[in-house]
Amino acid sequence: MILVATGTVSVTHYLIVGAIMFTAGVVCMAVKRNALGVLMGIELVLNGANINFVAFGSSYLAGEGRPPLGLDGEVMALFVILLAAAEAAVALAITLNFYNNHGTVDVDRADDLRG
Amino acid sequence: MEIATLLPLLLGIAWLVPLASFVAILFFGNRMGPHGKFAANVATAAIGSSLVLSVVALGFWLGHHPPVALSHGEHGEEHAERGDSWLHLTSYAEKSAVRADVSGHGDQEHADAEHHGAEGHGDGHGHEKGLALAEPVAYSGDWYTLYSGGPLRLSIGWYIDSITVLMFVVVTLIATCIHVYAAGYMHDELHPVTDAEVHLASGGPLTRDGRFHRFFQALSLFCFSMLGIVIAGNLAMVFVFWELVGICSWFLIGFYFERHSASTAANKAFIVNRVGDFGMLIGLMALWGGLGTLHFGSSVDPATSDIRPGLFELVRPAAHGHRQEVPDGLVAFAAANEVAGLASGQSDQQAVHGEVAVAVPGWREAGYGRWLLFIAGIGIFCGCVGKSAQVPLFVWLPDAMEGPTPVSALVHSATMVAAGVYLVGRFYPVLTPDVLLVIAYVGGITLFIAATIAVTANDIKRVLAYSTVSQLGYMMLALGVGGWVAGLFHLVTHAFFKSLLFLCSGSVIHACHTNDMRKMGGLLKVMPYTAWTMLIGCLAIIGAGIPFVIGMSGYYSKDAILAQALLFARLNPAHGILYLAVAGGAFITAFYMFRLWFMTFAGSPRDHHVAEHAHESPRVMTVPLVVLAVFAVIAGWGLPGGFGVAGLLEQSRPAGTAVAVSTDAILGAISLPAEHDSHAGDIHVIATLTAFLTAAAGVLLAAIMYLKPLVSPAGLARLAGPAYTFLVNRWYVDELYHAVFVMPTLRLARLVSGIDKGLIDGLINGLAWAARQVAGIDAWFDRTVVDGLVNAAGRITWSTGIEMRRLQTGRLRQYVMFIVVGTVAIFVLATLLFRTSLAG
Amino acid sequence: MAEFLINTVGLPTWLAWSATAGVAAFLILNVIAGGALVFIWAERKIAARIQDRLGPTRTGGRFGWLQSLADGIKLLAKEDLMPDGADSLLFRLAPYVSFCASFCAFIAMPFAFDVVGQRLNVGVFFVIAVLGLEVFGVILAGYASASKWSLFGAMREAAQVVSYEVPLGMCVVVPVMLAGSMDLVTIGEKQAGWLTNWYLFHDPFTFVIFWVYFTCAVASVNRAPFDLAEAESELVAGFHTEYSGLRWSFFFMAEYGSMFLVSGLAAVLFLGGWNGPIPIAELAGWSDGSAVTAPYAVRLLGCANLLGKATVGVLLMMWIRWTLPRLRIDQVMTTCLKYCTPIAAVMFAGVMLWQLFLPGGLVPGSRRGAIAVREGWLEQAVEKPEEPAAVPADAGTSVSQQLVGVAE
Amino acid sequence: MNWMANLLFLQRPTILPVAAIDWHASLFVVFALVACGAAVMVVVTDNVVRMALHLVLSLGATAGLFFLAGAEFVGSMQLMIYVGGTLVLLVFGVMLTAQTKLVALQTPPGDRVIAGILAAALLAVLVQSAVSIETWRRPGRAETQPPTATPLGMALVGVRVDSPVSAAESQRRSGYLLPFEIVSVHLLVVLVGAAYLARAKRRRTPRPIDVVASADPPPPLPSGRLEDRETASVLIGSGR
Repeated sequence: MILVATGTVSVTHYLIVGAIMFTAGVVCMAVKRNALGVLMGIELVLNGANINFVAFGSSYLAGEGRPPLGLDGEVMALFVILLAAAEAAVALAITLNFYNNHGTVDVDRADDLRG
Repeated sequence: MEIATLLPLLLGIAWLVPLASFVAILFFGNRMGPHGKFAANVATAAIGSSLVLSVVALGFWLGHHPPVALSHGEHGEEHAERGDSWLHLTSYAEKSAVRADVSGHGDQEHADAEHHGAEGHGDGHGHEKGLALAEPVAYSGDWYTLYSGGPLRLSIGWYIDSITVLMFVVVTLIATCIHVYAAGYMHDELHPVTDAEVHLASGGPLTRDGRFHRFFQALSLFCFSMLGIVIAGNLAMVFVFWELVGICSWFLIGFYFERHSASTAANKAFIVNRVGDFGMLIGLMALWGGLGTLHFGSSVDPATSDIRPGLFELVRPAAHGHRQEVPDGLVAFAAANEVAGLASGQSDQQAVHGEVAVAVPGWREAGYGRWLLFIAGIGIFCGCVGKSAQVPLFVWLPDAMEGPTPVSALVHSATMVAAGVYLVGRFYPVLTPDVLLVIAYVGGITLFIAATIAVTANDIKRVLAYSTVSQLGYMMLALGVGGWVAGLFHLVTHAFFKSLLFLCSGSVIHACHTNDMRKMGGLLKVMPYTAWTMLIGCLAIIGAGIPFVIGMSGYYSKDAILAQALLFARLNPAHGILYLAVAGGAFITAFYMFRLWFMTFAGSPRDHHVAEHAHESPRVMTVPLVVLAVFAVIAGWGLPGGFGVAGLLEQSRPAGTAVAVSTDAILGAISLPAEHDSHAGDIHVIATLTAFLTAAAGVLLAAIMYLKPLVSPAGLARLAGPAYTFLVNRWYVDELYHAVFVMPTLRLARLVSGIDKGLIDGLINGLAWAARQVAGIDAWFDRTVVDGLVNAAGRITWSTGIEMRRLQTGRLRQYVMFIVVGTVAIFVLATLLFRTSLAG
Repeated sequence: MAEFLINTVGLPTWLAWSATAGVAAFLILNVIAGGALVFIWAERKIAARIQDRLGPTRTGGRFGWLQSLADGIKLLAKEDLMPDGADSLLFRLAPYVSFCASFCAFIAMPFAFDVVGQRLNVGVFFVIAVLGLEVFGVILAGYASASKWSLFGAMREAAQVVSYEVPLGMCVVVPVMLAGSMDLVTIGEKQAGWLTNWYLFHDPFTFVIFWVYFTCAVASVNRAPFDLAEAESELVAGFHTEYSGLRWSFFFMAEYGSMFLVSGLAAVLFLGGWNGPIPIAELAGWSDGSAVTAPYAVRLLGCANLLGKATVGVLLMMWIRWTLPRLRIDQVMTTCLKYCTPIAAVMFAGVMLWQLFLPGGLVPGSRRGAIAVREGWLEQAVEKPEEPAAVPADAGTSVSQQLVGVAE
Repeated sequence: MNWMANLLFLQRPTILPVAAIDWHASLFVVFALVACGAAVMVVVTDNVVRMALHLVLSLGATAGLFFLAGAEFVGSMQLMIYVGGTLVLLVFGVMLTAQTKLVALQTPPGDRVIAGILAAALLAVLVQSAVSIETWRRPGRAETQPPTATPLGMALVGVRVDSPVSAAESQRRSGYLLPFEIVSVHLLVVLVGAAYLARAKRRRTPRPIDVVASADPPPPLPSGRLEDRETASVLIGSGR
């Protein structure tokens, strides 16, 4: 609400949001036993990163002068999204395969290669 | 198309077609029909097409250069008409020159044009000197230059004159007949063959796959090489194809290589030929070193497009009326020391060349280089001795009969052995009179020895082989005594009837499955075609005919040879023996040929087992017999206007050999007669009569001994005693060679191998032993020290790995936590310890 | 209108804006709801005619034109059942997700020059994207209502929609490329004039791709013959088997809403949007075709135009539904991956080349589209290095105002 | 007449002065709260399907943030690809593998605690570094920026038209054509690979490794196909 009062959004705010999402994603990866949960964690992490990119890229948020990244930020964000899609597809395929072979999606069971 | 370009094209294709069929059969032979049956068709088609092409070429040749009427008239008239007849020739030469001039597109034709032009002019000079000389019409040129550096140049080229065209026709014609014949003769090879003459260790006979297609593959290659020799434009090319022919004959003689006799025969033929080729190489080197060219005719240097005179031009320069002389190159070569003397202290090359050029005539007078030319000639002749089985290298030919009969017919009677004679004929202008004398003697000795051996031989093919040798001797002798046309004429006719004879014998062997004449007899009724055609062959080879009227082909050629020999003997009485050799040879020839025929066909069967097996050969074999028989009869005839073999040959008589020359050569004074003089009435008559009588006597003797046995051969043999055994053992030539050459070689080899085994092997073994000791030490070091280190490293790695694997729990979430810990740690370290903030 | 409220009525600005937004939302909502009523009725009549029946005849006098309304009331009155074992939260949530998605999509949908909830300069993709959200509702419904039929329906829906978004996107890109902008309004304006200016008739490739688009659109709103999500004959009623009453009607509205939406999108992208086949307004001299100065009548005309075209599209869908049999799932996939996608790709390339070699099109004097825009940007980027790039003509409005739209 | 039309037609107003309420800030707060809240919900929920739902919310809100930051194209792409594509895939996978005992896999509380501590540390580090830079804390100038969609598109095909430069320089700057191509090829490869990995294998008997891996006897192995009967049974199980 302070923000609403002062009415100025800065890059930092975005960064903080990104940080929270990032952390949430990491925790998600670390906690979930369901492989798909891990995947969702990854998505969260990527989005956290994306927010930072966009924030640095937006000339709207930047103070006086050019935004640090300019258009590059958005392009990066775009590529991240695309690659995230690819990653999701492959990861899902792997998960299904794992499910077909082991009858579970519990990542703790996926330790055939443990030392 | 211009003849100057047309002829090389036609003959070149005719030359290459067999190569194509060879390659085709080489790669796809066994896939051609069942058991490669159609390889025969391929090869035959190839050689047949070459035949067609050659005939076409001959037609073109006759169209452009109609031959000259040879005048067999009186001496006087002949002298009277000689001039204008030669004017004829000259005019032809000039015409050809003009033609070639007109045809001047492309360097090569141009070169021809220049060449002929030059000859034409030189010829003009000849007229003024009153020494009217015929110009042979010849086209020469190069297809492809292999190597050219400085004065030296190697190339694939052609030298085409009437002999070339004629030989093409003859070779391809005979080869075609023999291909057809062989298709029938070799049909056993279509199926697995049981070779009774090979005894395996297991005792039983050998059974092997048929080699039908391989046979025709070798035949095609042979045709290609033979035609290559004929068309060759320079000595190097001749030599290459010379060796190729040798290889083919090796293949073909050793066709039944499982038989010990066959393989040894093949090797013998090859090795003996190498001996001759060694001499040939010497000759080549002499020419190459001295003259820097091996081309027969003048040619154009592609690099600097100037005309380079060929051997013929060099040895018999047109400028000097084609009188034979030692070329400058050889003179300078021989006078190397003098040249060095001139060159010493001189820096300017041009000047040296000038002085040498000035000095050369003097040296030539002084006789420099005559030996070189002599050696060159002798060397080349050595090659011919080997190839056409002259004394002392004739021993391989009879053994070569181990090959299949068509091979004997084609390779070892009609064509390959003829190559030697052909080369002598081709190389004739360069041969000095004393070389010719040597040739004549070699020929004479050969023909006599071979004939005598043939008398006692019982193997039908060997008889023919020895007769071949002696006929070749005839040719050589003819060439040697100056009968250029006579020699080559006999070459052509002999090619026909000898191939005919061989094919007949082949068909006999095919019928009787044996070579031994003593087992034959009375085959006349069983196989009439073979018998009659063979009779024609015999008549042809003994030169039968109605004197002065008409005769078989042999009649003409043999008469010519006799006449020439007689003339020679008259001019230089010292060498009269040559004539006796010829005459005696004719007698013996007649004797053994008819001995052969009578023993084979006449009388009653001696061996019933053979007789009842005997049968007439299939059509595919008899038809070639008939064809060849026809040619054996008519080959010698000449149509009015000289349309005949002799006329054709006359066309390309080497320039300047038509006149009598008398020199005092290295071997004493010789006077070579002009061949035309041998047509003089008296000589002609005497020669003809001699030939007829000797032949008749021979036939008669054979008849009384073998047809109506008034005189028993055995008794005669007992009477002759040692002479007979001497002949039966073939003059002990093989034994002689074995003692003189083979044994010493073997002994030397044994000695060398002894040294090798004892000394060198000992040395090497010692070294090896030492090396092994060192290696032992090495190995110990390796095992203990190096391996120790490596194993230690391995063990350490292993144990660490064992420890580390505990870390890899395979729990994904743990890994994530590790990552987080790492990140945080880095941040904290960076910010706190190093007092910097990673974030900007 | 905001000014009107601010100046004359004197409301505080934020209130004025909220009010304006509310009005806009209300209008759009009514368009959908009313549309849905009409269409449901129309569908029943059309189905009846195609099946040689009469369909509803009684309710509301003739033609049974009040039938849908009556049904609506009945649905409101119905009890909302929820199977036990269902995931109650998701079960409740699902219909609203669907409905909101198809409703939000209308925000960027222009009805005339500037009769548009919120003009976005990525309008096309916004619409497609938001429409893509609708599938979530379906999936959640399928999962939540603990029935294998529903789950099957949901799965099929998911597979189908996800795969059909690919060719759909390709088809949509074509007009974007021609117009050089993703702003629907710009795209519409570029087709002003006679019907030869419609992108449908721009070149043969666009003509083909229009039909591809239509197919994919039908599939992405899973209407027959692509309605595997609710295949009465196989799965009882697919993903809404367990639904009843109001929630069920929300699904229905969402479906008709999105049908209308894709038809409208087709109209804007290919059929000249609010520009009639004959530029009556320009001919009559009411407007010079430019957005700002035109009287409202012209805008009304435009709205009528667009609604008409969209309606035609919807009717066409109905016709298809009652004509063609349903496809099997594998056939659906085949249609998408083996036919639509490659054709779309090829046509895309074709249009590109056409633009390259015949920028003027076959009809002389027509628009130059993307090339003009690109050149504009280029010279602005190169020639005036110092001052920051100015907003080009067809750029969107202030971000803060876009947010009004996004917020609804 | 006029006012009727006025009612009927939404007048598009000109740029508005910064009003009493700053829409941007307030909307940012809304979206940020939704995004973060949903993200946290994703972490704390155990039910996979609900996680997916929250994820959708979170990502949608992120898209909103992108809009706020003026990246409309990225925003709509986020909606289209992420929400419309990727997440649908995820949910798809969730449903394929949804068995009662898999839907909610309990995590040992110990892990949760450790993860929480680590998360706190990480968050602290990130926030600290976000706040530490002064220039980032400066308020953004709330002026409209040119729409970035077209420049983005052109940058992707190799022409940079943003941040004006001299003609010569604009020749040199090559944009993102190459990365664009690489990404597209990469996507293709991924598609093929995924299709290969996920294709249905019908192995009826569990491999020994499975028996080892799972204490309880493995369930009948379903395959990835829709029409498969096992899948049906599994899915029924998911409901109950």
